[in-house]
Amino acid sequence: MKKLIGILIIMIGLFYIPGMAALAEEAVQGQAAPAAVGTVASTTPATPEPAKAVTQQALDAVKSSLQVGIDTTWVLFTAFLVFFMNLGFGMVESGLCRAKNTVNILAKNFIVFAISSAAFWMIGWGLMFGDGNPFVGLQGLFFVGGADNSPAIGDAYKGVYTAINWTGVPLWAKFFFQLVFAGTAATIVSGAVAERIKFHSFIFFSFLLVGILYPITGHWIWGGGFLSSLGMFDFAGSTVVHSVGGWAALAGVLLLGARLGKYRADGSVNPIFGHNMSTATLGAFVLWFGWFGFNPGSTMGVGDGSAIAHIAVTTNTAAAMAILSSTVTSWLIQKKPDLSMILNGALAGLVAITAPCAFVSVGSSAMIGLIAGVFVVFAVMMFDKLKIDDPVGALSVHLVNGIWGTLAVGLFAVDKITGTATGNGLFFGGGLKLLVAQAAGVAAVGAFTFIASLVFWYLIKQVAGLRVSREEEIAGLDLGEHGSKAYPDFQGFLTK
Amino acid sequence: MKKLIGILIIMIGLFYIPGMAALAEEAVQGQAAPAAVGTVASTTPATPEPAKAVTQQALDAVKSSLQVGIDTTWVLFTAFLVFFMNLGFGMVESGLCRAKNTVNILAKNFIVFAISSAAFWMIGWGLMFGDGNPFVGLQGLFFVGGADNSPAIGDAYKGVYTAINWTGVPLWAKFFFQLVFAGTAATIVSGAVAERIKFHSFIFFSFLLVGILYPITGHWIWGGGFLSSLGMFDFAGSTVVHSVGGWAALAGVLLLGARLGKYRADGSVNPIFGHNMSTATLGAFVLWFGWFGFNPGSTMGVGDGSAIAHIAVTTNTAAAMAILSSTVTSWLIQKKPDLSMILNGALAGLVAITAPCAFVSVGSSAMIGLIAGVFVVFAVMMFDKLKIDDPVGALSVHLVNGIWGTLAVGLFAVDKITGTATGNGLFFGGGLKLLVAQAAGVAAVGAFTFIASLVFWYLIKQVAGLRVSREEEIAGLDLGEHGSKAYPDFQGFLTK
Amino acid sequence: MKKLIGILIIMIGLFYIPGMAALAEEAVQGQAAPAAVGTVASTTPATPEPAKAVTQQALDAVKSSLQVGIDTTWVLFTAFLVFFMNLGFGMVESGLCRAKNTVNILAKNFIVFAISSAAFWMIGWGLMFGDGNPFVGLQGLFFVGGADNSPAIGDAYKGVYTAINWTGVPLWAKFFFQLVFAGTAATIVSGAVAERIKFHSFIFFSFLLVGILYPITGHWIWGGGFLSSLGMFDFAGSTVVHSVGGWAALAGVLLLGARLGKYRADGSVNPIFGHNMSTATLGAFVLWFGWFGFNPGSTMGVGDGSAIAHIAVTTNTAAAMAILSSTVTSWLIQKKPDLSMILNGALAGLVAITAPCAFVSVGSSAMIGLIAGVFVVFAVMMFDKLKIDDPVGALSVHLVNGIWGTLAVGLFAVDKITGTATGNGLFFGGGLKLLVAQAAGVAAVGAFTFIASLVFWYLIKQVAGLRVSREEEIAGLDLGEHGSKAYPDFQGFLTK
Amino acid sequence: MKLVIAIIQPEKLTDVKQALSDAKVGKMTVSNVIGCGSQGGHTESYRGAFAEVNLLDKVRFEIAVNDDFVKPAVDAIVKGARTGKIGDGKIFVVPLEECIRVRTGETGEEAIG
Amino acid sequence: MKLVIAIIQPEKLTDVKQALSDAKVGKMTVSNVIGCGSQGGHTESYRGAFAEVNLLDKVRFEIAVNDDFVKPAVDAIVKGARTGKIGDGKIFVVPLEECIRVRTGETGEEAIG
Amino acid sequence: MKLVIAIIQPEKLTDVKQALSDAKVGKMTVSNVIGCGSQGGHTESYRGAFAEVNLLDKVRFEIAVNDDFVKPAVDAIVKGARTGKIGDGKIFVVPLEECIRVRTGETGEEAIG
Ligand SMILES: Nc1ncnc2c1ncn2[C@@H]1O[C@H](COP(=O)(O)OP(=O)(O)O)[C@@H](O)[C@H]1O
Ligand SMILES: Nc1ncnc2c1ncn2[C@@H]1O[C@H](COP(=O)(O)OP(=O)(O)O)[C@@H](O)[C@H]1O
Ligand SMILES: Nc1ncnc2c1ncn2[C@@H]1O[C@H](COP(=O)(O)OP(=O)(O)O)[C@@H](O)[C@H]1O
Repeated sequence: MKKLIGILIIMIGLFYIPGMAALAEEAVQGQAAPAAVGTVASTTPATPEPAKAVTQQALDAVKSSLQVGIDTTWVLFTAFLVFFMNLGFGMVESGLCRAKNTVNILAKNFIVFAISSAAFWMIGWGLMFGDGNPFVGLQGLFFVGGADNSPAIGDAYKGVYTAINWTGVPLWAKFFFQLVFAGTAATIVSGAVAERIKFHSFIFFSFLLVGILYPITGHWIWGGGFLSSLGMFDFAGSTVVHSVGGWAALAGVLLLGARLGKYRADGSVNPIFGHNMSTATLGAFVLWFGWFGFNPGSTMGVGDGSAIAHIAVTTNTAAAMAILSSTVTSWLIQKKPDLSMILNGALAGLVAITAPCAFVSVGSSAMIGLIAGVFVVFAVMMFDKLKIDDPVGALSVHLVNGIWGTLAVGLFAVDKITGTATGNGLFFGGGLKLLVAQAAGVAAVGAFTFIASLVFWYLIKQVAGLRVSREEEIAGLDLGEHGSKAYPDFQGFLTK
Repeated sequence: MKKLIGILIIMIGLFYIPGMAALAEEAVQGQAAPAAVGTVASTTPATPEPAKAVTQQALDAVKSSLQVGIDTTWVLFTAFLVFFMNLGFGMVESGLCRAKNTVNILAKNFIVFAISSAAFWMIGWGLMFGDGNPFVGLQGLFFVGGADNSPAIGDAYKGVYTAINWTGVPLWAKFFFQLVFAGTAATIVSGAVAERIKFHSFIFFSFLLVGILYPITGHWIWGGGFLSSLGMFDFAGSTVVHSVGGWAALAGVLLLGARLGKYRADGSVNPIFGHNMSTATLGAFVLWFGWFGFNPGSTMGVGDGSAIAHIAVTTNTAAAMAILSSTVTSWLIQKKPDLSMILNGALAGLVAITAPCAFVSVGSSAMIGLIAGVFVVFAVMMFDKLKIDDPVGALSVHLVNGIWGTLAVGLFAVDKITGTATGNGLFFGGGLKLLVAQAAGVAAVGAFTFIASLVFWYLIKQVAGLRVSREEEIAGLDLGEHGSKAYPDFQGFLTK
Repeated sequence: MKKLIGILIIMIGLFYIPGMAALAEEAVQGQAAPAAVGTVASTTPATPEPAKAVTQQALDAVKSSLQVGIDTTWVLFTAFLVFFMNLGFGMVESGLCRAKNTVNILAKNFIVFAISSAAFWMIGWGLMFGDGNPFVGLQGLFFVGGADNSPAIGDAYKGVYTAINWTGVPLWAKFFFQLVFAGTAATIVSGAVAERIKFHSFIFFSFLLVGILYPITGHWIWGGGFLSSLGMFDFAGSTVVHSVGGWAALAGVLLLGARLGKYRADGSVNPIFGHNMSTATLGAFVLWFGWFGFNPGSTMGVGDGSAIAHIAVTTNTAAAMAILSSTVTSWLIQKKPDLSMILNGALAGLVAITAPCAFVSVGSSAMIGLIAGVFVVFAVMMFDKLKIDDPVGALSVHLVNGIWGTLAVGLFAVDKITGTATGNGLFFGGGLKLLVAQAAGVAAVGAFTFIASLVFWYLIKQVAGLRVSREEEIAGLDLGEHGSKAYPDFQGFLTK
Repeated sequence: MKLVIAIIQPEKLTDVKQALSDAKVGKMTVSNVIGCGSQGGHTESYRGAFAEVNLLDKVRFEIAVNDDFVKPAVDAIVKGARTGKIGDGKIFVVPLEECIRVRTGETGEEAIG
Repeated sequence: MKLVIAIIQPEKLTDVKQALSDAKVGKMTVSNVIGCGSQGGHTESYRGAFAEVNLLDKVRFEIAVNDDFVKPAVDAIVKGARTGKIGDGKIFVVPLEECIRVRTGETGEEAIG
Repeated sequence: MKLVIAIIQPEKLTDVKQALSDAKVGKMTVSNVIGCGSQGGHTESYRGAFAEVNLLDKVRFEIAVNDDFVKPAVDAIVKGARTGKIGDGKIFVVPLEECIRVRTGETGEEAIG
């Protein structure tokens, strides 16, 4: 019952506030209204007029209106792909855990995007993109309720979300695109703490992560905060999204401890096999697919197409190379190529190329991927040795390679390769300048997120508890937390 | 053998008619041909001419040609997403049923879109969108074979599908988009009648539903029929698609009766657990993903992007809130949060926001979703109590929340919030006018579809039988209807 | 160890060459740079100027720049869908095989796109699209490293990939779109050789197929080679992709022999049931979904939307009709409708419509699909009878229907139905001309690919071996090749 | 003491369990088996090929009882499992020499119940 | 009457069933088990960690026979299951005191077949 | 010779196996079963309806031993499986008349180990 009270408090808030929000929104919409012409009418050709010369302004108007349409299409399309990554995470994480905890992991991964949607709408977006100081947004905080006249851009923009006025799409398109990114950070945590965390404690943390922690560091880099002023570049979020999720997960794992049976009496690692490699592989494919939204979509516009095409290729190349290198590494170490390592390898390559995808050549993306695939295999074994028990490799994928990808910008960047003036990285004659800025970003975000997460996890532990009982863990969280099994028609191996 | 004869009759029809259709189509295409320039040539820049001023007409032509391209891209992209919902339905429905009926459910859900494609092409599209009277389309009935000069719109349109001339995309794009919607209605039925219906009887009904029933009520609302004249609004089909599927399913369930073992001797409900929560959850994610085609795509055009972005956010917000409220409701009632209820909650929110997504604010969408999530949990238990055995919650999701969503337009609508002049709903000072029109639509469509479905189901029962034998139901429909099992390599619990 | 050496050699190559490639690419990019404006700035409206008349050239520039954006969006979107087909293949193939070989099949299908990405980037693209002679590309061979000024088209194009200069999208978009097609050919092989091939031998062959074999025949048809000069048409690759995969698979299957236990002592076929019809069905849905990228995307541009809409409908209609006819055929032959045959039926229809989708009417597409669905059922049984053991029906789907689809162009084509001047097919008064060209293409590609594949498979057999040991095959390749099981928590039927 | 082993139709599990419980036999061990007897099999088909399956799904009970409970247990099983159709199953009675309760170390008749 | 219990290699199921049928033993109950004997195990690996697995997949037969069928049954099982390699399995013969056919209530030797 | 049958808690499998091995009993056959005894069940819930489940997951050992190994084997099982909580399980000892090694055809005491 106690845990329900917490849930209920959130729910009452949810029930209460939307009423006000509805009104608040009308104001916003009102402001934007002149631009909002009906879709129905939108393709009506103007009634034929007598042949008259067209002014440059008229042409620009046509161009920019079409451009907004194209860009919104692109932003929404790629946002949907990123949303779909929730399925990927759900399948990878549940597939790599045991059958007896499957309902629980699925439930966590299903509800987490709902939590994220609530938290980011209520407060997260405002903290991240609201005009404010270098550390946090202060205007338009609640319910995406600030003044805004998107899709106007540049000087024409008059609103409180200036940091994201570089993309000429409507406000809700911006919000939705950023929301699906915020949601990703939370799903990362889910996997690392799996098979032992209480359901409601995970929910509480997710709300805090997406509502508060993620937007704050996000503001530093994408919201016009101090790291962007410092010249740090993170194109699609190796740090903003992946490392943040990784640090938050690490804090949780440290407080939770390893799963029962993960270590033998002699301290050696007892492998706890994933229960469903079909769904795990499915999930990895879905994530790879979704990443074509994550990275190319982060342009938030189509432009002349060259940037998005370039990014699609760097993204894919890094993933492919990381698969090859993780396969070989695992083959050499384990004597046989381990599918779970290959899947992690793909994700490692994708995380690593997330920051640099728009700033490096295709050749460099291959290098970045190759290295990521090696890193992830060794990282998995290292965390195991350190008794940091991460059932699905979330830390090795998102934290380790989030850092690697962010630093890789400082090594491989080529100025303006798709238009952004990053300056060159170390390997292309740009010296250490960029690399240092990248490292500063890694350190600042890491320190803040890890410490703040530790505090939040600790508070939740005191209030609601973190870990299920020994009996529940043995019987499986599905029965304990949800009262039903994932595969009741099948005979399990009862010792699993 | 007997059932094969029925199938064969359909098939012979299929083999015979396409020949004629091929010709019929040439005519149509012929008419549209002048506009149909080759893709290959489509991006050729005009050969440089001496600098000459451009007329407004020339600009309009460029604009409208590009606009048609953008809009067609959008319509096809979203239609593909809606098509993909077939996977979602297949996985949710099979996952929530027993292992021994999995092949059967999968086969039903796989073939049903093929049946829909045939039925809607042959006759459904014409009945729905052909010019006719307020109750049914009468022109261009067969094989999408009427005169048409899409993408011309407004007064420029000269053809027999006037009701859908508001969108400036080619005829086949319109057809394909509407087809994937029609297909959805049929898949809804599949889940409710699962685990006991004969395979061929389901096929027959699906053909009738998509070929005849769905298009008739669809005509009333989207085909320029009497309900649209009445001022009823159903943006993406809470009623047109979801309630219709729900009513048709209800009629079938009533004639079929409950599954063996669903009720204990004392009348209490014996839970029949779903066999695969991984695939069920996968399915729910896919449906959520597909709904971003369903709702935003129903603009059938991109416009200035603001409407589609708004709809994406209302759609997602309703889903998220319904997840939260169904989780809490199920937690309170069952003591533990039930994943199957959470999944149903998401779908309930999505169904509920389908009608109002373009007509309400984001705040209102949150309210609509929150309520939908509560409704669905109580509805599941209510139907169970009434001995209306719906294995997957299709009635609670699509019928109950299809009605709720349609009525919600009458409560929460804000005039022209994305451009459509709906007038305001009850809660926004618009009085009862809109609500009454919505209720009239709910009642008219419900009465017609339920009664006509009863008649069709009854006829099928007389001719081909509805329910498999007791022995087959115990052994599973997989062996009985298809001769093979879904998971032959696994040891099942034999009592399931 | 020995096999690792082979892998390592490839890997060292991979590590070494990207460094050079990075530089090589800069050159390419440099050349294209003037066109590559930053995405960020791309939607900035020009600063207001005094009203001045606009020249035709300015209008053309606006139009073509927007068009490139739209087209690139379309090409990437559809390419992502085609990429996603990798998931579909992985699920269909693993689902139709036994549980004990699941990890192996998943690993093959996961790694194969990585291999393809490497091979097609390193050499395949150049062989296929580089300017050269009618048999093979000779310029810009390595790492997509040739001169290129895409998206310029027609006479404006100055580069070494002339054969694909008809589409006005950036080079990397062209490359990525073609890459996902190349990858498809390799996944086809995976299914046919499943449950007995050594993991590393499959990897070697995939590299050779995508790096060398596929591009050569691809050059003949899509790279400006002798078959295109002959007037052969293969819109989206019934031959280029599917037959090629099929021929390569056939060669492998012949060298491998049938799986243990596939034939009874009396020579009759012992059915080896697929272990997971849920994932197999999921895979078929994903492939159907992905085909909406495969076929409509092969326009590589949006044009006025009419071609892509038409192709979407022909594609879907063929799939739907093939499902219906394969269902009926299997129902008549096996007495009960076999889900695995229905799934194969859908894929057969899709493969068959791949070549003709843009050249035939919707009515004709229905005929093509109906016939494909019958063909596939008989083909499965025929190959079984011939002791050509293809666990998943890859030959029946891709080879048989790849041929059928290619020939169908010669029967059903209607000149310029979506803009391409194919001339009419036999049934539409065009005589035998087109049909003969199509048959020539089928024969030439088939002969080359089959023989070259036999040679490659044979060499691999000599060097690395093809088939796992009897013991490993009985215990399952999951343990033998990968050291872990796909579903360790479930009790299998040990005799499977 | 005897060990009563019974093979029954899967759908009769609940009925047999109820009948045993009515006969005051409340402890038992159950497992899934496949069995072949006079009951005919069925044909499965896949991709145009057919297989005769005559190892059918059954449920196996294993019940240790004191001698005076053998008859009640057997009768209860028969009561719960009989439909009169082929395939109803078999009951086997095997001598049981010793029984030990792990928790307490009790042995013999005490340990059984 | 005896209860013959046999543990064999899974891939020999069909052969043993055939051999039994040739010996006119047509009724049996089969289940999946895992077993450990002189046969060595194998190593499984996952994410860089290793596990020794020595409970290997086996199939278990349970066959009630009249006394004169014990030897034919045992011989048939040996015939069907023997490969000569370690892991071929074991056969156990346990006394069977009673056998009841659920369908008819027949007991003893009548009920067995 | 005896056939020792033991029903234990699943999570004790490894411990029991270790204890048996310490007692020099290295051959055994194991299977998954569900069992019902004095241990209470639990409630499962689904879509607003509830079910009492009292057939709980257990693991079953089947070990053929020579007479002098009966006590060591039983003691080892008790040692490995006992937690002192309800549900620890039972051990049954059944007479074993014959044992045959399939591979060699050896019988009796030789064949057991
Ligand atoms: N002699 C036997 N030994 C082992 N199991 C048997 C024996 N006879 C029957 N069974 C088991 O009982 C089940 C039912 O037997 P069956 O002969 O079909 O029924 P009935 O006795 O009603 O004719 C079989 O499937 C098998 O599992
Ligand atoms: N004493 C025993 N008790 C129970 N099961 C046994 C015994 N001995 C062997 N088995 C079963 O027989 C299987 C094969 O035994 P194993 O010793 O490997 O073969 P072999 O007798 O040919 O050396 C084992 O895996 C186990 O399941
Ligand atoms: N008389 C019996 N016959 C068959 N199996 C039994 C018997 N008694 C106990 N078992 C098995 O042993 C398991 C544990 O028994 P239980 O009575 O719960 O433990 P305890 O003996 O510690 O009270 C049961 O679940 C059941 O599988």
